[in-house]
Parts: sequence; structure tokens; C-alpha cells
Amino acid sequence: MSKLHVTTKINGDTVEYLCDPQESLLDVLRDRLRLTGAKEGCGSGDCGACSVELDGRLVCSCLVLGVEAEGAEINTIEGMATGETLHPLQRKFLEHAALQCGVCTPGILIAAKNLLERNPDPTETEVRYWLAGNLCRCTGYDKIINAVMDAAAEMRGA
Amino acid sequence: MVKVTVWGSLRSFTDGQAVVEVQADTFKSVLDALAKDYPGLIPQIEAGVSLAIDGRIYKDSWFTPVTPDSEVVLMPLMQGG
Amino acid sequence: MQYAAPETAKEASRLLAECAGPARVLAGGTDLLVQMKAGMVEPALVVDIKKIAGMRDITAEDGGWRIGAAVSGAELGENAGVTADWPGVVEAFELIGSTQVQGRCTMAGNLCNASPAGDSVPAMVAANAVARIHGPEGVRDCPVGDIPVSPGKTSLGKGEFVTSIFLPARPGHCGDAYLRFIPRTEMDIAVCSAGVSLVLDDNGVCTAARVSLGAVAPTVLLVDAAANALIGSKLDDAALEACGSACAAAATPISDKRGTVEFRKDVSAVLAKRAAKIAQQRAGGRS
Amino acid sequence: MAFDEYQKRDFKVIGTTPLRPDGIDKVTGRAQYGADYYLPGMLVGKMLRSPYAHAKIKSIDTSAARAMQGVKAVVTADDFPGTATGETLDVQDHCLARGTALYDGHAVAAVAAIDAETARQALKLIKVDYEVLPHVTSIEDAVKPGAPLVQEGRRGRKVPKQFSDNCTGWCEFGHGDLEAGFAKADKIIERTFKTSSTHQGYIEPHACLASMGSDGRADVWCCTQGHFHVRNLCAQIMDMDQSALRVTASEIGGGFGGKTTVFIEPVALLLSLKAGHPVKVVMSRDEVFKASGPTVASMTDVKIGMTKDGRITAADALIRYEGGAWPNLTIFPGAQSAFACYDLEAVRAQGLNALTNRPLQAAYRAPGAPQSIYAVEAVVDELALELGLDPIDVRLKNAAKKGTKSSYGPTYDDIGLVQLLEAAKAHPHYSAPLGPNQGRGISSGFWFNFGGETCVSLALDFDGSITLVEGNPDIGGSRASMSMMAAEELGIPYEKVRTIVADTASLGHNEVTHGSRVTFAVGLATIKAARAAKTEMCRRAAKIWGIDEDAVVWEDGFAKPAGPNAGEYEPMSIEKIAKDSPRTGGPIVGHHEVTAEGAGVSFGVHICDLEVDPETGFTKILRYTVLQDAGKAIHPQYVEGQLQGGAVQGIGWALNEEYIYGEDGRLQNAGFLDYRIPVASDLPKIDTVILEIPNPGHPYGVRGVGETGIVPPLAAISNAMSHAIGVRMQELPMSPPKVLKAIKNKG
Repeated sequence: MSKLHVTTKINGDTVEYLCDPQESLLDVLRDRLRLTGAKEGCGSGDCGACSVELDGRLVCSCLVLGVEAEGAEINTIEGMATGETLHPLQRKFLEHAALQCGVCTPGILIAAKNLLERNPDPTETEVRYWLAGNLCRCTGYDKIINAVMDAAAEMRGA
Repeated sequence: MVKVTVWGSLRSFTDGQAVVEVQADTFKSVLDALAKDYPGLIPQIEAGVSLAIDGRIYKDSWFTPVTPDSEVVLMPLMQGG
Repeated sequence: MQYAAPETAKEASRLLAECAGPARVLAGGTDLLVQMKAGMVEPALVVDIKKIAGMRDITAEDGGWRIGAAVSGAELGENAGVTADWPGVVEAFELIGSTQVQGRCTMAGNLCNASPAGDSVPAMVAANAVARIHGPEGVRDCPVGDIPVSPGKTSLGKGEFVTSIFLPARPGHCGDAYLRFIPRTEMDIAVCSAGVSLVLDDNGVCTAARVSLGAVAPTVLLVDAAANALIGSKLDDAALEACGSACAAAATPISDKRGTVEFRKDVSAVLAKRAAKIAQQRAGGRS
Repeated sequence: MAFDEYQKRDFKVIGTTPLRPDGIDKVTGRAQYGADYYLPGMLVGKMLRSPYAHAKIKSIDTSAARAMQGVKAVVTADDFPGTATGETLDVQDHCLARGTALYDGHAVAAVAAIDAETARQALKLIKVDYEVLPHVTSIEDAVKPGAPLVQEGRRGRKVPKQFSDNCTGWCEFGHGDLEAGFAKADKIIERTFKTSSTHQGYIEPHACLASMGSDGRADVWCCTQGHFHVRNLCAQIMDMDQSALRVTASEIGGGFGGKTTVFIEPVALLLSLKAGHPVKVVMSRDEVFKASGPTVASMTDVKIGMTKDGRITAADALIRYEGGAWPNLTIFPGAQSAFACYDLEAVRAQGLNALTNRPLQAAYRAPGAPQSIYAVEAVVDELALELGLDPIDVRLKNAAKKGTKSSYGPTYDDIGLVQLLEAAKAHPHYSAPLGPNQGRGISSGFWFNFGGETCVSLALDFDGSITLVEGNPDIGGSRASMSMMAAEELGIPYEKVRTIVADTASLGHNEVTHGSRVTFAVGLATIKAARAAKTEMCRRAAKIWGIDEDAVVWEDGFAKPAGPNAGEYEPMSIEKIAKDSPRTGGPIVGHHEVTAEGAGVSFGVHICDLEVDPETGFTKILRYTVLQDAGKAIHPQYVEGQLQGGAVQGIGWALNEEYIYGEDGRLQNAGFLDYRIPVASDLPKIDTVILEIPNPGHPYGVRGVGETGIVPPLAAISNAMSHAIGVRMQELPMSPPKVLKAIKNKG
């Protein structure tokens, strides 16, 4: 079966690729475009380590076909910092030691960024439920929640 | 002479004694003496053992000194997770 | 596998009808792609319906709402109108999967996946929702409860697919609610679930009710006996108790890795009672 | 060998919380994990796995797969050189079945192809003729005489007669006269407890890239807790010299003991050799659950006698573990740690290991301790309840302390259990009011920690900054801790030290990152390497000043003359010594190689409040407090992280995590949907209290803290549950169906 040509925008850059019809967006990002920031933890939408933004929506890239990205706008972890300036969330995750092994960190950062764009002043419960789809096995989530709340406060200029 | 405590399930190889006395002054000489005096222990020693000397657990460190008043306890090889 | 993204429903249903091998519709894909990855299905054709006009629209119609088959959970949750009229349906839809899944999953997909534990289906059945179906013979409407036939199987004919879900108008004091049981607080498939929709008169007496249960039978169960236990009452304890025991009696669950027969019978009764009370509060607040 | 005595000192860098050196890469997505490596000409490798729990492999026909376009190699266990023996042969068999499939998901063949889709299709063309055999997956069935036999000839030497031939290991620890002890007891309670097998749950599936040439030299990149161990295992299996194989550890996406061995690396090497190309193998989540190394399941009988005023007079336990189709040794630490928290006159812990048709168990954070301590702490809690005594007071009355003869033999040195119990009792959590359907439970916990082979090299770069090279994969931030210890010892800022984890060709052998040993042992070696560099720097300063070497000391980053006849010289900075080093003898490198000994044990005490919905059995953790002895917290945030992470894994283990097997012996929940690890919305904050009772065996007093955190939650939550619903729960996990049933049966 022949591959399909896709034109899309990733982290602000227009990108073209060929992919198999059944190939997931995650596999395209990693194996064709070498954007390995998104990780496959489960391949079934249960862990969130492959989270990206698709047209502003937080999604699991393992549950999107590569061909569905045609004409879409995708944001991955690789686009979160601006040059040498980290996003406040990235900075706060380091300051709060909100990561240990770090394999869930890209997915959680993308999810948290998406949350704060919609809700600049979330409660702890709102943060925890928003991030329920991002599994972390090392930290027990405590410092992740603290880092997101702290970043939210800074971004609000509170 | 050094008093060596062996754990429960090995006592069938030390004529039922919980504590045996051997002539030794280092980690290795304790194991060599145990093997000589109680051949039943050889399979366990070869599979790997640790020695607790005065409360510290040593894993295969042959030249650790052992004195007659040291508390020496034979222990299984340590593994972690 | 072939991928097609037709721009009209007619074209989509033609592609589906003419495909020799297994064909699947792709809206959100949060069930389909999991099944493909696990090798449970290897479609010869996937028809993406998101480019068909209207699929992503939420439009007011006859006092109710028509929700396009490609409207995601996140999008529906942000629609004030539907959330106000049908809070139970929206909360059921929003319980599906994680925030990430909510960004993609659709009610039509949840319905046509025909899982006995699909979260939106009991609430839609309680709401008496109607699915609009496009097929080779044209368009037809069908109550959502008639679409799932058995786990993984629907009553849709070859070439047919759901293009929208219609939630009817809401008369006077009416309220609906949906509850499910999962061992965690998120990310699970319902061990059992209950949807209740009811109407109260001016002095709080229940004049109409629909009670539906999920994950306790091959398809969603509409339990008339449970509804009748509420109708005519002010949902006092006795009425709620009768409604609960009617649900436990009607449920025919299995024991599996998620729950036992005994647990599902007991807890579906508890959920039905609790959902009825929430629906009552919501109905009380509406005139 | 002098002991590295702990000297009290006030620290400048130790105890602060600098940012980790691997942080930027991890928050920007640049960090490379196991599956993030690519090479020119790289093929994709995939395994064909047995659909049966136990089946003889009569024949494997790979001809159609070999003939398929795009397939470059197809291998079975027969393609291995066949030189591995003993435990290494067990590891090889676990990776690729040899004659018999021993568990659902056991790999029987593997292919390497130009892409994943071709590899998947090729697997379908391999025809395997299985002869299905009877299987056993539960501990109860496996130990019964006449149980289906998993493997021939594996019965343990000392296993008592009444147990089946599946039983490979038997041990017994303890001292004193049990009979006399139980005779003195006012109250005796005897109960049986069961725990299910659980998985470490690391979010990163196993992944590796192997590149082997026909000259017998090879490279492997993989996520692992111990790349030196991976090298040595693979070298034995592939009949190579260890030096011919270089293994590079990628960043690791969690391990918790589950990445301390090999599951796919030998097969990737074999495929690469046969195909003449690099081969990448990445496990799916389904494969991780079926074919990596989950924990042992357990069935433990505990009998404890106690006087009216709460003194334990005798304690006895029979601990049964099952951990897969090959013998494993987890029963030893399991039996040893069962009563390790207690000061007992009469104690016995008997341990039994049995084979089952399941993957070979690997360690999971304090392997063996959670299961046995859970049972003991539950009976102690019930005795306290029955006798109307406060659970902490009972534990204080029987707590192990300095001079206590431990249940596993040696006498304890300085340990912190009493201080922890007192801190827990004084903590506001312990006296906070509780509502209806709520319960509070406590539990103590223990783990050994240990040292092991360690090599560190510390180079003084010409600008005075430091490159510290170590060989232990860093999961929880140990690179930062090493830089801190080096900076502390050299008296220079933390930022001046860069710590990297080197491959197996750059350093002598390093023991795996496990046993909570890294901060202790690699820290010890780092300090010694820094001292070696200081000695050399002082020597260079002495030569420049023309005075005696012993007349120079090192203080705060400077060589200084000291002593009566040292003379007056300006202190010489590390930068100056570094800049001149090419002309004063050559580059300066301090290094240290040792089998580190003297790791101190680490105790913990947890308090848990939970609430149970009596109508559904749903359990919500309301409040959780972890108290643990760290000896010295090098980087307090990272120590907290270990305590919080361990506690949450324990919460999952107690409430919802389990391996569920069908009648056919197949795993029913091989995915994160139905293998339920805790999610963010399930949990409250996890409060932590770090106590620092210095470990005499480390210069800074460090104790390992990585593992103890997972031990107390099982009993703390089970005890809290029993108080909340008024029924003693004796099985884990306490999932809602079991809780609701217990409430209903209470009547």
C-alpha cells in the first residue's frame, strides 16, 4: 500500500512527510521527523507520555493517525521553550524537582501548558484531574502539582 | 577462634549448631574454615554468601579482618531493587 | 489499509458500502486506533468523516440540540446550551478517558463501538436521544438504544454510519444525571453505571422518568420498573429504594477482571439511587 | 581496609537543592531514552510470543518468514552460541524460549526487518507447533504436592517434604525458644495474608539498539539500571569477551528494580549479527507486562504472641513467594526483613520459593520486604487493637535499636526506628480527628541497602572545573548528588562540577543502580576520588613552593601551607594548579575503585488516613505522611521524591494493582487501563519528614533511601482500612469488590 503525503505545521514550522495510512502521528513524529520528545509509554492512550497539542487541543499522538495531521497545527515539547528561554513551566519543574526519570515530563508539560492557557488560576483539584491522563511512576505527583501551581502564579503575575 | 552464627536452614549442615567456632582472621579464611569443617555448607558458600561483621554486611570482601570478639553472622548474598 | 476523507456523507456511505473487506469509520479514533494497534481489527478501509460538512457542528433544533458525529467531548463540554439542558449527558460524555482522549473522542464513536460499558450511552438512552444515520438508502433516525446489539456489534447496515445525535427538547422541571463506578478517580472503564432522566411537576412529584444501566448486560438496559418506582413519588427513600432494587433485579452482569456479578448488581442499584437524587436537584432548579 | 568513619561537619553544598545537570534536556525533550537512538541501515526487531502459559515447542518453521521481502534475519534460541550456563542460561531462556514456552508472552522466535510493519507481517508467517502442557500461576497451587511441574530438576536441597517439586528455595532465620515465648503470651494471633504480583510500572518500555559485527565486536544502547551487568550477561550469552561488547546506558524512564537484568538485549545482538545491520527492539506495553520481571506474589502465615502490656514474646512466620518459571532469591531478603523492625527474644522466619508459569521475577524496590513486612505489621496492629494499646506505643515497646540482635542475625549499630516512631507519634497527623467511615493506619518498614563494585574518575580540567565520570545510571538525580559531594569535598561551587554516566568502555565495572546504593557507594567513591585529586594538587603546590608535601593542606578550593615550618606562601587556587598542571607533571585525575561495604540500613514509618464508601467499597486516601531516616540528605528534594514515589507505588500495590490470570494461565490485564497504577487525581499531598541519624559507614553519614518508602504503605493502608470498615482485610489489593464483600459479610 503506498504512503500518503502530508503537509502540516509543527511548532510553527511547515513540515511535509510521507506516512503509511495506519501509522500513528506519534510514530511519524519520532521515527520520521526525529522529534523524540513525545514518548510511547503504552500506545493505547492510557499513559499520556505522547501528549501533543493538535489545533489547540491536548491529545495523545498515539491515538491520532499521521495522515490526520494534514493542514493541522501541532505543538510538541520541542517547541515549548523559545530559544534559550525556558517556558515558566519548564523552569518550575526543575526548581521543584518535579521530575526524576523524566520520561513522563514532556507529556505533562504539554498538558499543563494547555491547561494554563485555558485556566490561568486552577485549583489543586483541577490540576490533578486535568493531569489524570499523564501517568508518573517516580514522583507520586506531589512536586508536579506544586510546580504547575507555582508556574500558574508566576504567569498570572500573582 | 571466631564464633560464626549460621542461619536456621543451614544448621542441618552444622550438626544442628546455630553457632560454630572456626580458626580464622579474615572474611575469606572464615569461609575456607567453614567449608573445611562443614562440607554441607559448600554449595551455599559457592552460590555466594555475605558476612555481617559487627553489624556491617560485607559481600565477598576476602581481606576484611575478623577478630575473636567480632560478631560474625553468615548471611545470604544481598540483592536489591 | 486505505484511508479516505470524503467531504460528503453520500460519498462516505458509498465508500463504506463498496468496500469488500472490513471498513471502519474514523471520527475521534480513540477506540478504533487502540483496537488496530492491539491487532483486534485490521480494516481494509478507514473513512475519516471529519471533513464532511456539519460533522463538527452543535446546532439548536426543535428546542433540543443536534450534535455532529465528530464533535469531541472537550468541544461539547464547552457548549453552554447543551450543558445547561442535558448536564447528565455531558457529564457522562466527559467521563470518557483522559483530558487527552476528551480532545478527540465522540458520542457517535462511543455509541457505535457498542461496548456495554460505554459511558455516554446510558445517559443518551435515559435522555431518549435519537441517532441520525446516513446510508446507501438515504437518511433515517433511530433511537440510540437500538444501535448497540451486542458487545462490539451494532444494528447498522453496510454503508451506514451515524452523522449526528439529537438530544430532544426539555419540558419544564427536568433533570438528568449519570454516575459510574471505577476503582480510581479517572482513566478507567465503568465497572457499572447508571443514567437517570426525569421530569417533576410544580410541586415536585415525578411525572416522567427513564433509568438506564451500563456494563450490567450485553447492551445498555432501560429499566422501566426502576422508572415506574420513581414516577408518582417525590423521590422519597422508599421510592429510591424500590428504584434501586428494580435495577439490581434487572441487571444481568458477568464477573470479569473489573468486577463480580454481586458487586455490579449491588453498586448499579446504589448509583441509580444517587443519580436519581442528582437529577431531582437539577430538575428542581429548572422551571 | 580502614572504615570510612563518619566525621561530623557543617556542610556548604550538601543539603542545598541545586538544579540537576540532566534537567534542561529532560524538560525540552532532548534527553535520549532507550527508544530514541537511530543508526544508518537500522532494522526493526520484533518477537513472536507464546499464546500459551506452558507448552512444549515441538517445531518452529521460519522458512516463509525468511523468504519474505524486507526480512533480514529470523532467529530462535538454537541460534545462540549455547555457551551460557547456570543463572545466565536461565536469563537467556527467559529472553528466548529453548524447547518449552514457560509463560504467556514468552518469546519463541524473533525477526529483524526493514520496518515495523514488515516485521509484524513476518511474525505471522512463522509456524510454531506447540504441545500445550498443564500450567500453574498461583502460589497456593504451585506449592501443593502434585501441582503441574514448571521445570524438571529444580527442587531445592532443603525444601521440606510437604511442598511440591516446584519449590526451589527454602530458608530459615531467627533465634530464641519459640515455644517458651508463646507460652508467656497473654494474647496470640495467627493469620494468613496474600499479596498479588505487581509490576514496577515504569512508564518507559524496555528498548535497545544493538550493532554487532562479524568480527565479534558489538555496541548496545539501552535503557537499564546497570549497563555493566547488561554487558557481562550479554557477553556470556553471546560467547564474547566482555571487552568486545560496549554498552551505553541511555537516560532511563524509570526502573525500580525491573531494569536490573536483560529481556531483549541478547536477542537484538543475535539479530544484528545474523542480519549484518544494527537492530532496534522496543517492547510494547503489552510485552512489558507479560515478559519483563514483575514482583513475586505471596502467601504468608504469621503468628505473634504478646503480653497484656504490649511486649512481643514470640513471633513466627512462614513466607511463600512465587516468582516465575525460574528460581529466584527474593525469598531470602523477604524472610530476613519480615521481623527486622523488632527487638525479639524468640523469632523465626521460614521462607519458600516456588516456580510458576510466569515471567522470571525481577526486583521491585526492596524486593521481598513489602510482602512479608505487610503480614507482620498487620498482626502487630490487630494485637494492639485487641489489647486496647496504641499502635505506635506497641511498636516503640518492641522497636529494634542499637544493640538489638536482628531477626536476620547481625546486631544493629546506630539505627533510627525509635526516633522515627517518636516523630510519628508527635506528628499532628497522628492526632488529627477522623470522621465516619474513616480509618488511620501506621506501619514501620525496613530495607538493607548495600555497597558493591564502584569506579569513579574525577578529572581536573585546565580551567579548574571538574569532569566527574561515574558508571551508574541516574534515575532520581544522583548525578546532581555526585556533583554536590565532589564540590563539597573540593571546596568549589556545585556548578563547577559536571557529572556524566559513562559507557562500559570508560570505567571499571560498576554494580547495578539498585539496593539504594548509588548515593552511598558512588558518593563514597566520589569523595575518595576528590581526596585523591586534592592529595595530588597539594603535592603539586608543595613542589612549586619547594616545601614538604605534608606541609600543604586543602581548604575551600585552595592549597595552603600549614604546619610549623611550612613558610609563608599565598594560597594557590584550584584554577592556578589546573592551569599549570601540564607543566607540573601532567593532567590531574583523582579516581577510586572499590567494592563498597558498610551501607547502613534505612527504616521508615508511614501514617495513612483513608475513607471508604460503605455502599460501593471505593477507597480514597485522605492524608499520607512518610517519615524516613536518610542518615544525611544530600539533596533534600530528591530524598523527598524517593519517599513520595515509594509511598504512591505502595498505595497502588495496596488498593488496585494486581496481575490477573485467567483459567488458561494467560494474563488478562497487560495494559495501563486494567493494570491500575495511581493517577494524579487519586492522591492527596504526600507529606514527608526526613530524619538524619548518620550512618557510621559513610564520610557524610549517607544511608540509601530509594527503597524503604515502598515497604510500609501495604500495611499502613491495610490497617487503616481495617479500622475504617471494622473488618481485618487479609489480601492485597483491597479493590472495591473485595472491600464491599467484606463490609457485607460483616453483617
